[in-house]
Order: sequence, then C-alpha cells, then structure tokens
Amino acid sequence: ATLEGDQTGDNGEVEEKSPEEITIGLSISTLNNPFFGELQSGVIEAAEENGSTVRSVDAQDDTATQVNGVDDLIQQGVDILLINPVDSDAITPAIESANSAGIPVITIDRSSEGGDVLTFIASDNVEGGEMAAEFIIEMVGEDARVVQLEGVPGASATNERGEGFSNVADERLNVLESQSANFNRSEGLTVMENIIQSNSDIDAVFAQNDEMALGALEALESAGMTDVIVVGFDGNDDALEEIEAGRLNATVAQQPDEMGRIAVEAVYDYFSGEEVESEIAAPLELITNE
Amino acid sequence: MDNKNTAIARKKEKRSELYRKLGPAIALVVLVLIVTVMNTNFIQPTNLLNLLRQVSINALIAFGMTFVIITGGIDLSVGSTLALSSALTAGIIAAGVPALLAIFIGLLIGAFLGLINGLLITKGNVAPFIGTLATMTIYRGLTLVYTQGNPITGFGGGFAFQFFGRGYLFGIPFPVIITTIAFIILFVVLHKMTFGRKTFAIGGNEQAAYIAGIKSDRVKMMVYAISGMMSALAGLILASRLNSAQPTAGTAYELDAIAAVVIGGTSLAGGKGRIVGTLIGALIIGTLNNGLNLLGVSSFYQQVVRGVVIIIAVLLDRKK
Amino acid sequence: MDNKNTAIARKKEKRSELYRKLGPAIALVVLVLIVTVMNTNFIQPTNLLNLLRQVSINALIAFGMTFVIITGGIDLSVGSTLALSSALTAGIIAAGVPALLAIFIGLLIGAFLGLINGLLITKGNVAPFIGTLATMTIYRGLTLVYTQGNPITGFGGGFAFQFFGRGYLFGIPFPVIITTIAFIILFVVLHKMTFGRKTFAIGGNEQAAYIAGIKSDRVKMMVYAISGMMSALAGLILASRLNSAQPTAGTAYELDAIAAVVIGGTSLAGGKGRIVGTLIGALIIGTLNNGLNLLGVSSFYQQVVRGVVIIIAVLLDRKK
Amino acid sequence: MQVELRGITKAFGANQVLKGVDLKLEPGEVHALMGENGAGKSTLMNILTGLHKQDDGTVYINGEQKQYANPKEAEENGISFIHQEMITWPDMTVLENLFMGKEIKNKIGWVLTKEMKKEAEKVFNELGIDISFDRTMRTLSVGQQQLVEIAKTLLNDAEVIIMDEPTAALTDREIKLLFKIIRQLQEKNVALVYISHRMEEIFEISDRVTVMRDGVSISTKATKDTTYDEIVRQMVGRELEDYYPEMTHDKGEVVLEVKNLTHLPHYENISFKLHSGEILGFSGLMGAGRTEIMRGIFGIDSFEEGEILLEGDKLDIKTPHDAVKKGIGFLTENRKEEGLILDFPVKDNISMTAFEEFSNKGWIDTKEEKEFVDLLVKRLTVKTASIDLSVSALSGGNQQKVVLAKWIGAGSRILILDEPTRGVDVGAKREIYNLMKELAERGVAIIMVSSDLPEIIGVSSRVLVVHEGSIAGELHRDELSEERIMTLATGGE
Ligand SMILES: Nc1ncnc2c1ncn2[C@@H]1O[C@H](COP(=O)(O)OP(=O)(O)OP(=O)(O)O)[C@@H](O)[C@H]1O
Ligand SMILES: Nc1ncnc2c1ncn2[C@@H]1O[C@H](COP(=O)(O)OP(=O)(O)OP(=O)(O)O)[C@@H](O)[C@H]1O
Ligand SMILES: O[C@@H]1[C@H](O)[C@H](O)CO[C@H]1O
Ligand SMILES: [Mg+2]
Ligand SMILES: [Mg+2]
Repeated sequence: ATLEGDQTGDNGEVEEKSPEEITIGLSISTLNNPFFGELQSGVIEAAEENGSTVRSVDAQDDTATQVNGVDDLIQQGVDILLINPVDSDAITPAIESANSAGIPVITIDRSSEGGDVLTFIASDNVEGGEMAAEFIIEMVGEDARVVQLEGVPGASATNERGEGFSNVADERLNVLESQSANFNRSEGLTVMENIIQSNSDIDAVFAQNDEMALGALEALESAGMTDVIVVGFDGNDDALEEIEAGRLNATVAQQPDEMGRIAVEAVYDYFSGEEVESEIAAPLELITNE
Repeated sequence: MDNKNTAIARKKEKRSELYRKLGPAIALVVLVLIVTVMNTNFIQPTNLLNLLRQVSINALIAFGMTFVIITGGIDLSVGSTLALSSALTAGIIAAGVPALLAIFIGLLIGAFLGLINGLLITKGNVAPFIGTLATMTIYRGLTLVYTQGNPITGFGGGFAFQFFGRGYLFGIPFPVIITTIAFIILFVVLHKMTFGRKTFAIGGNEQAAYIAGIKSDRVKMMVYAISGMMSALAGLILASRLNSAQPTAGTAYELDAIAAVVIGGTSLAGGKGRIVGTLIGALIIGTLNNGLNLLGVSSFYQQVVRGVVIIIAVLLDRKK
Repeated sequence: MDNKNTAIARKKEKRSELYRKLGPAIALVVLVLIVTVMNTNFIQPTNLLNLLRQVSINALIAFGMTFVIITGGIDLSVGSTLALSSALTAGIIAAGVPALLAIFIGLLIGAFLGLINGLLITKGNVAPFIGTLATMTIYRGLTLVYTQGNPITGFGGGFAFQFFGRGYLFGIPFPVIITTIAFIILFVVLHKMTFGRKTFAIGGNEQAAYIAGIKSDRVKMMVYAISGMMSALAGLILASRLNSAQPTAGTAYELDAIAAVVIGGTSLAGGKGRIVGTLIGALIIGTLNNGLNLLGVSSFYQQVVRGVVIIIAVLLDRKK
Repeated sequence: MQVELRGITKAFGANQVLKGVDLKLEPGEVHALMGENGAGKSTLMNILTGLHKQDDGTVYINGEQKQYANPKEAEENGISFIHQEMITWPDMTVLENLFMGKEIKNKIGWVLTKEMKKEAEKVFNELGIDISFDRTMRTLSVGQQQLVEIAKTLLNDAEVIIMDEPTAALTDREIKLLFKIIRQLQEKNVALVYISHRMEEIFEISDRVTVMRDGVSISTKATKDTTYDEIVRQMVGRELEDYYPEMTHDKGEVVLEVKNLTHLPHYENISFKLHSGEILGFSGLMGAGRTEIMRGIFGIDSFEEGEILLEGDKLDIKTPHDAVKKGIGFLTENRKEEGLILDFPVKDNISMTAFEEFSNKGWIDTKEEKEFVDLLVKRLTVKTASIDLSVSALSGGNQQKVVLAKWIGAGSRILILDEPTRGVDVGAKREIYNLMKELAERGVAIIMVSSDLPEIIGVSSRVLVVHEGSIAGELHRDELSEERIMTLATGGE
C-alpha cells in the first residue's frame, strides 16, 4: 500500500531545453470568466512567439475537475505545469502528483497551500482590497457609508480582497452591508437593487470584481443614484470603458495577460538553468477616471 | 343515490379545487406579510416595482416551462437557451441590424433552439429530461464558443434595445409590462384556446390524445418552441438590463423556473396545471430572494431558507 | 398463429434485449477506439488507471442514483449531500476522532441526509424532483453555514484518511478498489436479493407492489439512504484526494450521475435498469472527459461534444 | 376454509358504496358474485383481503372474527385474489412476477432462482401452461398474462381464490382450461368467488349466485334454482326485455373498402366492404389479429401492403388525425389506456375530438362547448352528476358511453368499436346496443369487433370471421350461429 506522491521523481539537475522543445501544460480555473481567458491568452501568445506548445485544460471552477485535468496533462507528458488553482488547498494533491512525476509547477493568480511550487505569480489581493478602501476614503472621506459586494464565498480572491478591505474599512469606513454576488454581473445587479431598498443613503460601493461592479452600476443608475462611488477589481475591458465614460469611478486593475507572460518567462528561465524567484508579484494598478 | 353521491363528490372536488387554486396565493400573502412586518421597506412602491422587475426574468421562463410540464415533459435547457439566444442577438445588433428586428430574430432563435428539443423528444424519442440535459450542455458550449467566453458589450442597439430591459412606461418598468403581456397571451393560449386543450390532453394521456386525432408530436414541438422563445425573451431583457450578453447568463435558471411552476400547483406528472399558479410561484420565489436580502440574511442561510420554503409551499399544496 | 406470433415477438424481444444490454458497451468500445487512434497515450496503463480513478466519484454516485431511478424517483441532492457529509466528516476528524471511525460516521451522515429525502418523498408525498431540489439547496446552504464558506483543510486523519482517496493497493488506486467493491455489493443487492426485486417492483407498478405486500415507503427510504451514502462515500474520497473538504464540492454532479444512469440503459420512468449499464455509462462519460483533454479539445467545444455524445448514446439505445 | 362477511359497509368519501353486504362462502363451492358496474363487487373483495378497511361489519373465517391488515397477510392465510385490473410488472420476467413479494430466499435475502423455478414448474405443469419463465410479462398476450396470474395463486396453496372477471381477456381455449382448473380446485375443497359480467359463464361454472344492488346483497341462491332473467332483474332492479334491440339492417352505399391489407405477422390480405347503416361484426379468437387490422385502418400502426378506399377515393391515412378528419372513429378495446383521460372531466374527454365544432380560429367558445357536450351527454344518457366530474368517477358502462359520445361528437360516419361492452354490465350493454342501432339507422357504418359470441350474433348485420390474421369467412345474418362462427374461427370450413 502506497500513497500517491510517495514516490518522488528524479530531482536532479534541470535538463536544459530550448523553447521549441517545451510543452507547457496549463490548467485554468474557469474560462467562463474573461479574466482567466486573458490569462490563458497571455500564456499562449508568449509561448507561441517562442515556438513552444501549450496544452490547456479548463476546470470549470470545480476542484475535482481540476485535479483530473492536471492528471490528464501529466499523462500527456508535458514538461512543465502552469496551474491557476480553483482553490488553494484543494490543488495541493495535484501539485504533489506533478512533483512525484518530476514535473515542475508554477501557480498563477492563486497560490497552493502545499507541494513544491517553482514560483507563484499573482497580484496581491489583500493589498488590492486596501487600495480600494483607501480610494473610497480619498473620494468621500472617513466614515463614508459603504456597501461591499463579495465574490464567490470561499474563493481565495474573495477572502483576501475582503481581508484587505476590512483592514482599512473596519476603522475608517461605515460598512452598511456586505453580501455575496458570486463574482457575477446579473447577481451584482439584483443584490444591489435589493440593498438599495433598505439603504437609500449610500456613498460608495466596493465590488470585489468588475463584473459585479458593472451590475451594481446598472442598479444604482436605474435608482437614480448616480453620485455613488463605485470601485471594481480586475480592470477588464468593460470596466475600463465605463471608467472612460465616467460611470465607474475606479478599478483595481490586475493584468492577467501579463501574469501569463510572466509565467512563460519563468518557464524559459527555468529551462535555461536560471534561478527563478519563489514569488513574482504581478503589477496591480488603481485606474480611475482622473 | 348515485346522483346524491356524485353531487357530494362534486362539491368536494370543487372545494379541494379551490384550495388547490388558493394554496399558493395564500402562501404568497403570508410571505409578504412576514417580510413586511420585519422590514417595512419591503412594501414601498419602489421596492415592489423593483421586485416585479426582478421576478420578470424567472416568470417568463417559468411561463414557457408551465406548458412543457403540463405535457409531462421538462426543459432543463432554458438557461443555456437564454444565454445562446442573447449572445447571438447581441452579435446581430453589433453587426448593425436594427434593434427591433434583432429582438425579433432573437426570439426566433430561442424558438428554434426549443424546436430542436422538441424534435429530439418527439422524433428522437429521447426522454425530455435527458434530451434537454444534453442540449443544456450543447447550447452553453456553443455560447462559449461563439463569445470565446467573453461577455459581449457595447454592441449598441440604441434606445430601443436599452428600453427593452431598462425602460419605464407610466412609471412601470418595461420588463414588467412585457411579462404582463406575455402572461395574458399565454394564459389565453393555455386556457382559452384549443392549443391549450391539446397541451393538457397530451399530458393527461398521450396515447388517448393521439388516438383522438391530436397531433401530439406537433403540439409538443410547439410547446418546447414556446419555452425556448420565452427563455430568449428573458435573455434579451437580461442583456438589455446588464447592457451586455453574458456567456454564463442563466446558469441554473431551470431550477428556479421549475420550482415556480411546481409551487404554483402544476403537477410534474403532466395534465394538470395553471399559469396563474406559476406567476404566483415566481412571485413567491422573488419575494423570498428580495425579502431575504432586505432582511440582511447571509447568503448561506438564504439557501437554507429558500429550500425550506419550497418544501413548505409544496406540502401546503398537498394538504388540499 | 398465436404461437407463431409470440415466437416472433419473443425473438424480437431477445434481440432488442441484447441490443439494450450491449448498446452502451458497444458505444464505450467505439469511443475507446476512436480516442486511442487519435492519441495512443490514452491506452497506456497509467492513463487507464488515472481514468478509472477519475471515474470512481461519478460512478459511486451513479450507482446510488440507479436504485433511486429504478424506483421511478430522482435525487438531485447528491452533490450537496457529498459536500455536507464530507465537510462534517472533516470537522469530526479535526475534532480528533480517528479516521476510520470518522469515515464510518461520514457514511452514516450521508445515509441520514438521504433518509430525509426519502421521508419527504414518502411521508410528505412530495415529488422526488422537487423534494430533492429543495434539499439540494438546503444541504448546500448548511455546508456553507458550517464551513463559513471556507474549505476545511489540514484536518489530519493521518495515513488512513489519506490512503482513502490517494492510496494504491497492488498498483491500483484505492478509490478504484472501493468502487469495485461497492459495485459488487450493489450489483448483488439489486439483482440477486429480494431488496432489489422490491426496488424494481415499486418502479414498475407501485400500486401492485403494495398489494404484493411490499412496504414501498420503507424500500424507498432505504433507496434514498443508499444514494446519500454513496454520495458521502464519493465525497470522502474527494476530500481525501483534494486533501480538503470544499464547500462547493459536487456542484452539478447530479447531472453527470443521471447521465451515466440513463446512458447505461436505465429508464427514467422506473422499473427497468441495470447497474452494469450505469458503470458503463460512467466509463463513457469519464472516457469522454479524459479523451477530450488528451486530444486537447478546447473546453468550450468539450461541452458541445459531451452533449452530442449523450444524445447519440441514448439514441443508439432507443434503436433497439 | 369457511368465509363469512356480515353487514359490511364502506364509503369512499361521500360515496356510500356498500351499505350492509352479507356473503357466505363454503369450502369447495364456486360462488358467483353479480352486480352492475360500480355495485361494489371488487370493493367487497378488497375488504375481505385487507386492501380496504370496512367502515362497519365483520369478517369471519371459520367462525372466528378476522381482519387482515393487508393483501399479503390474507394471502399468507390462504386467501388469494386475482384482481380485475391485472397486477403485473410488464418489464419483469414471468418468474419474478410469480414470486413477487414472496421470493424463495436464503437467510441473507439472496433470491434462490433454481428453487423458484422448480416450484413454478410444478404449477405450470398442473395447469398445462407452456411459457418460458425468463420472458418479460410485456411480451405475453393478455390471456397468457392472466394464466400467469392464476398460476400465482396456486403457488400459495390457497384455500379461497377470488377471481374478478378472469375471462375478460381469455381465449375460448383458455377459458375451457380455466374452468377445468376451477373444477380441480373444487375437488381439493378450495372455495372460489367468481365475478363476471358474462352471464352464460355463471350458469356453466357456479354453484351459487349472490346478487348485489345499491350497496346491499339482494339474494343468494343455488344457480340451478335461478334463471338468467331473474339475475338480470335483480341486478338492474327492473325487467329487461329484448336484450338485443330489433335491428332494421338496411344497408346503404359502400362507404369503406379495404383491399388486400397486409401487415405481417399480424394479418394478411384483408379485404372487405363496409356499407353505411350496417353493423359489420368481426369475430374470431382472441389474438386472431382483429385489433391489429383496426389499428392499421385507423393509422395507429402502418401496414405493408393494401389500400383503403373511402367512398371510392383512395385514402391516405398515416396517423389517427387523418382518420378522424375523414370521419372515422375508433373506440379502442382498453378505454383506460387509449380511450379516456381518466383525471379529466367528462366535458374535456368528449370535446377532445371536435374542437372545430365550438371554436373559431383556435378560440374556444366555452358556452358553445358546454351546449355541445350537454347535448351528447343527454343523447347517450351518460349518467353523471355534471359534465365537470372527472370520468374516473363514472361506472364502466358510463365511461364507455363517454368514449362513444366523443366519436359521435367528432361526426364519425364510420365507427370502429373494439370490444365495446367488455367489462360492462348487462344494463349498460343494452343501452350501448340501442345506441348502435340508432346510429346505424342514421346511416353510420359500424364495425364491431367482439369476442362475445351472443353479442356478435345479436347485433351484427353481417359477420367476418378472422382466423390467424386472415378472413376465414363471411356469414350473413341468417347464417349466424355460434357453431358456424367457432368452426371458422378455429380454422374449420
Ligand atoms: N379507491 C377508491 N376510491 C374511491 N372510490 C372508489 C375506490 N374504489 C372504488 N370506488 C368506487 O366504489 C364504487 C364501487 O366500485 P367497485 O370497483 O367495487 O365496483 P364493481 O362492482 O367491482 O364494478 P365493475 O363491475 O365495474 O368492476 C364505484 O363507484 C367506484 O367508483
Ligand atoms: N403486448 C403484446 N406483445 C406482444 N404480442 C402481442 C401483444 N398484444 C397482442 N399481441 C399479439 O398480437 C397478435 C394480435 O393481437 P390482437 O390484439 O390484434 O388480436 P385480436 O384478434 O384483436 O384479439 P383481442 O380480441 O384479444 O384484441 C396476437 O397474436 C397477440 O398474441
Ligand atoms: O482574480 C480573479 C478575478 O478577480 C475574477 O474576477 C474572479 O476570480 C479571481 O481569482
Ligand atoms: Mg370490479
Ligand atoms: Mg382485440
């Protein structure tokens, strides 16, 4: 009787490879969210420019599907795995089985709690939450009345952005309501509509991603509450357009395609025998209409 | 004696019929009272209009689902149909087709997707559950393929398209008006026209209906087409409201729609049902969602409460 | 002529029976051949073991679902039952209960959750679809409440618990061994024991079953309990494999399980079915998922293909 | 075993079905239980066997008060019941059906198939039944299914056997076999309750007759001391003369001509002409293929060869819809599965075929509909408290009238009636014959498929006898006799 991950693969010297020889396995948490679509394009474009092959699987936001998908990639004999975990804890065994198959792993956007990871590339979500809170204070002052729209319950992005936001907001803002709209635009709309019914006096809204922010925007607009400050997270195209148009006030922009590119760079560094840092921060930027 | 007995039986039947009709309505009134007592904001006209607008999406889908369920079928593909038809419509509008024409085409797309379900079920002889389960996956996949997983936004459509989901007429949200019109039309079709009679007959005893000369395949195909069209209509309203067509829109909407139909007293076994009940069912679910938000119940508990209320509503209905 | 006719009818039946039995198996073989031709990695022993391990979760749930569907019911709550029972088990282990005992308790929790479904359906007289739809929401909500929406990790359980989902015995993944054992037991129960007979009898003609002295309520409650227990078993394997109990685990798993059952030739109308078919159905779905990944088909197209294959499999089955 | 029911009363809701019924059953007797549809015969037997519980009254077994909790318990105590609506599992095998709920098993509940087969073999041999145990019930003819049901009771070593219309679906040969078995059982001192609407059987097989009417048992007499007319009078509560109405039998033009219709293996080379105003009987053994022919004509099943002419024009019927449009109506042999929507009101059942009559461009005029249905209900004297009552609440005969009303309402000029009086009581039968007469006189062409020989002879203008899927001969009114028909039906000349 043995456990998967017990037998460790050859952990010797890295066999140097040129980009053309490398097959990258990519496991994305869900392609239904454009954010990750961009992340995937970042990886594919960077890899193709250099002649590498990418095989990608989509976990459709399900942890078990992701583990299966990673197994399938291992079966295909990929040289390296780029994993964007659905969940930081549940990905551990998959990373361990990659470890035992001797395949190096890089995680993107969300970290892994266990297993050996070459490097982790992400924006600092806690910091992003703090940035959003600071921006709101800057715009409407301390003790402003704020509503937070949370992401998918339990997702690390939800927890971390929430954590960062409360770090600042608990002391300096008046948080009226904090409800989940599942990172989803239409739920952002209805949840915001309902919150408006019992809180007509709102100064600002922090949505943990742009999709929800855009939904909330529609709700506020149809209630005639156009002067409420709305801050999103991600910096996706729709959000940037709305900022341009002056409807959305700000977004904490991540650069998913950049994350993808950085990951591919790290792959090449690794296979040419260079040292790879254990964490690489992807740039995070507050974009406003100023 | 025969006459006396049947007269009594008839009275009894009438009474239980009355309960059956009023059961869901009473549940709704009780629910409204409870929520109002706990938060008077609920009963404000603005919230009620808001509530109605929110309900309209589910109500429209559930109206179509009522027809399907009365024939003894089920349509799990409504959410995916909603997504695919609104994505395609957004694409059509972006390609420069005038909004009204595009909306019309969008509804036809929905009806066409429904027709495919109908064909699978009648000509292919596939069980409705499994046939629409398959198309649910297929239509969702096609939506993702078409949109590449990205929402379609800024496709335009001008005032006409924006008004569709976001407009007001005499102070009433336009989606509410659309839902009202759809309700009236479908009510008439189901309860006042021969088509509705045939729908019921098929659900009551398909074999007997067929032998009586009713073209059951044709009626069923129509019924699934109606369901598809209603889903498309809901999808267009949603796209207009969100100002974008979302590839993942409508996920799991089939469950809310089926719940509305069943809470409204329509039997999953077919042959028995009322579209008024479905409207009430949709209002119950909507009130619940809206009310729980208003009362600030955490979203985790909301799910528990929602499930419990569905059970209570159905149990009350059983108690004739 | 009576004899001639019945002889022909009988031959026909035998033949259609054979097709019915072999249909899914043939579909599986064809699928395997196609995938192998396109990517020979597929047929590698390591991949096949990998495939079997992937299939085990869905297969276990689908085994339980087979019983439920044979009685003419359905269990939509399996995914939520999986999540709730594994979260509670993780909690129990974290509280220091030894892993084996905790696993046992976990299975009982699953059975208990299934029993609640059974009670609603028999004593409450709620349609299975709507009853388990409600508990699906309730159990999910309770899971979220219990976990606060966070995955439970690092709960320990030592080697025993880890072995449950990640161990190997004679080179075979332990989940595959569990699934094999569960299959054998349930096969015997369904096809060789009186309990199985009763299960079929209820689905075939419930009124008649009552007259034959079968306590249909009790059998049904047992059947839903089996379904709950199988979901819990799948959940524990999953939790062990993922080294964490996820509050959102198992979402939409009911659909894959139902698809496996129906592809395997069990009728949604009840009274007819085979658990071997379900195993083959689960293998078809698993091969499809694994194969499409191996072939590098984009996930959007995968959904389309999966839906199309379900339809083809069911249509083949219809063609007697 | 001696069974006595005393003062049994039972109401379903407000429907007081039994108001004090007495019945005494002696070992070794065949006791016929007679009464109109809905008289409560089946209900009474369900009370005896524990499916229903009486409101009042007592069951005595061998002189002791006894109340069975459920049918299983009654069966275990030696009382078996062959139900009117057969209790089968169509998708399960003969063996599984035989032993349902009483499988032979070992301690852990493992089913012992070999042992069960051995037991069943014995009973099948005794009955002279030759059906494979592994066939699914669905593939058996109704008669064969009925035999399996009978075999099931013999497995129990029953001391009392209740047969509720056992012959409704049996062939003549099978009926003979059944009677032989009954005699054998009698010799073993088994008591039988025999329920049937076929009067001639009663006189052939029973020792005593009990008649029920209006919820009470009217009389119990030795069969040899009573007469056909007396039983009928007691059942319906008045004198019924002229069992079959006087028919005029005026033939009109040929309306339907069937040429060489073939659908193997069911029927081959079927040709006949149907005239307006005639009642064309179709006789034959059960399973001869008569129903199949009618289904072919009506477009339910397709046929391989042949053609159908309506008033000289070739007809192209692919579905029942086409047939209905051409003025053909089809009352099927199983009204519950194919004729009625049981949960639906009388109104909806009748109006289903005739929407054009009261609708305009798909709009239903409910007032017109009501008038339309009321008229038909009155014309056919359907006994119902209201047209809004669901048909399941009507007696069998009245249900059958609803199906007839449906086809008359559809304006059918050609009516195919398949076993129109199966399971219908004497009184209602007579009313149905009267209706047929009236329709024929108005020029409607009627085909009547029936396995009831006296009825075929009593009503038909002309009879076609079907044997093994072919027409074995045609008999005119004046040549009709049971012997002639049976000779043709069994392949003789
Ligand atoms: N379970 C039930 N619930 C309500 N009413 C019932 C039930 N069973 C029978 N009845 C009613 O009781 C009456 C007697 O029915 P029963 O079946 O005993 O008649 P029957 O004499 O056997 O008639 P038939 O000759 O048509 O078989 C009918 O009016 C019937 O509708
Ligand atoms: N469910 C069935 N499955 C298989 N064979 C059947 C079934 N029903 C009838 N048959 C067969 O089809 C043939 C024709 O039956 P059909 O019902 O047409 O005969 P029929 O002359 O109308 O007799 P009946 O008076 O019983 O209706 C018979 O040989 C019969 O055994
Ligand atoms: O960072 C991403 C994005 O914000 C997305 O919108 C939801 O998932 C998070 O992990
Ligand atoms: Mg009866
Ligand atoms: Mg027949």
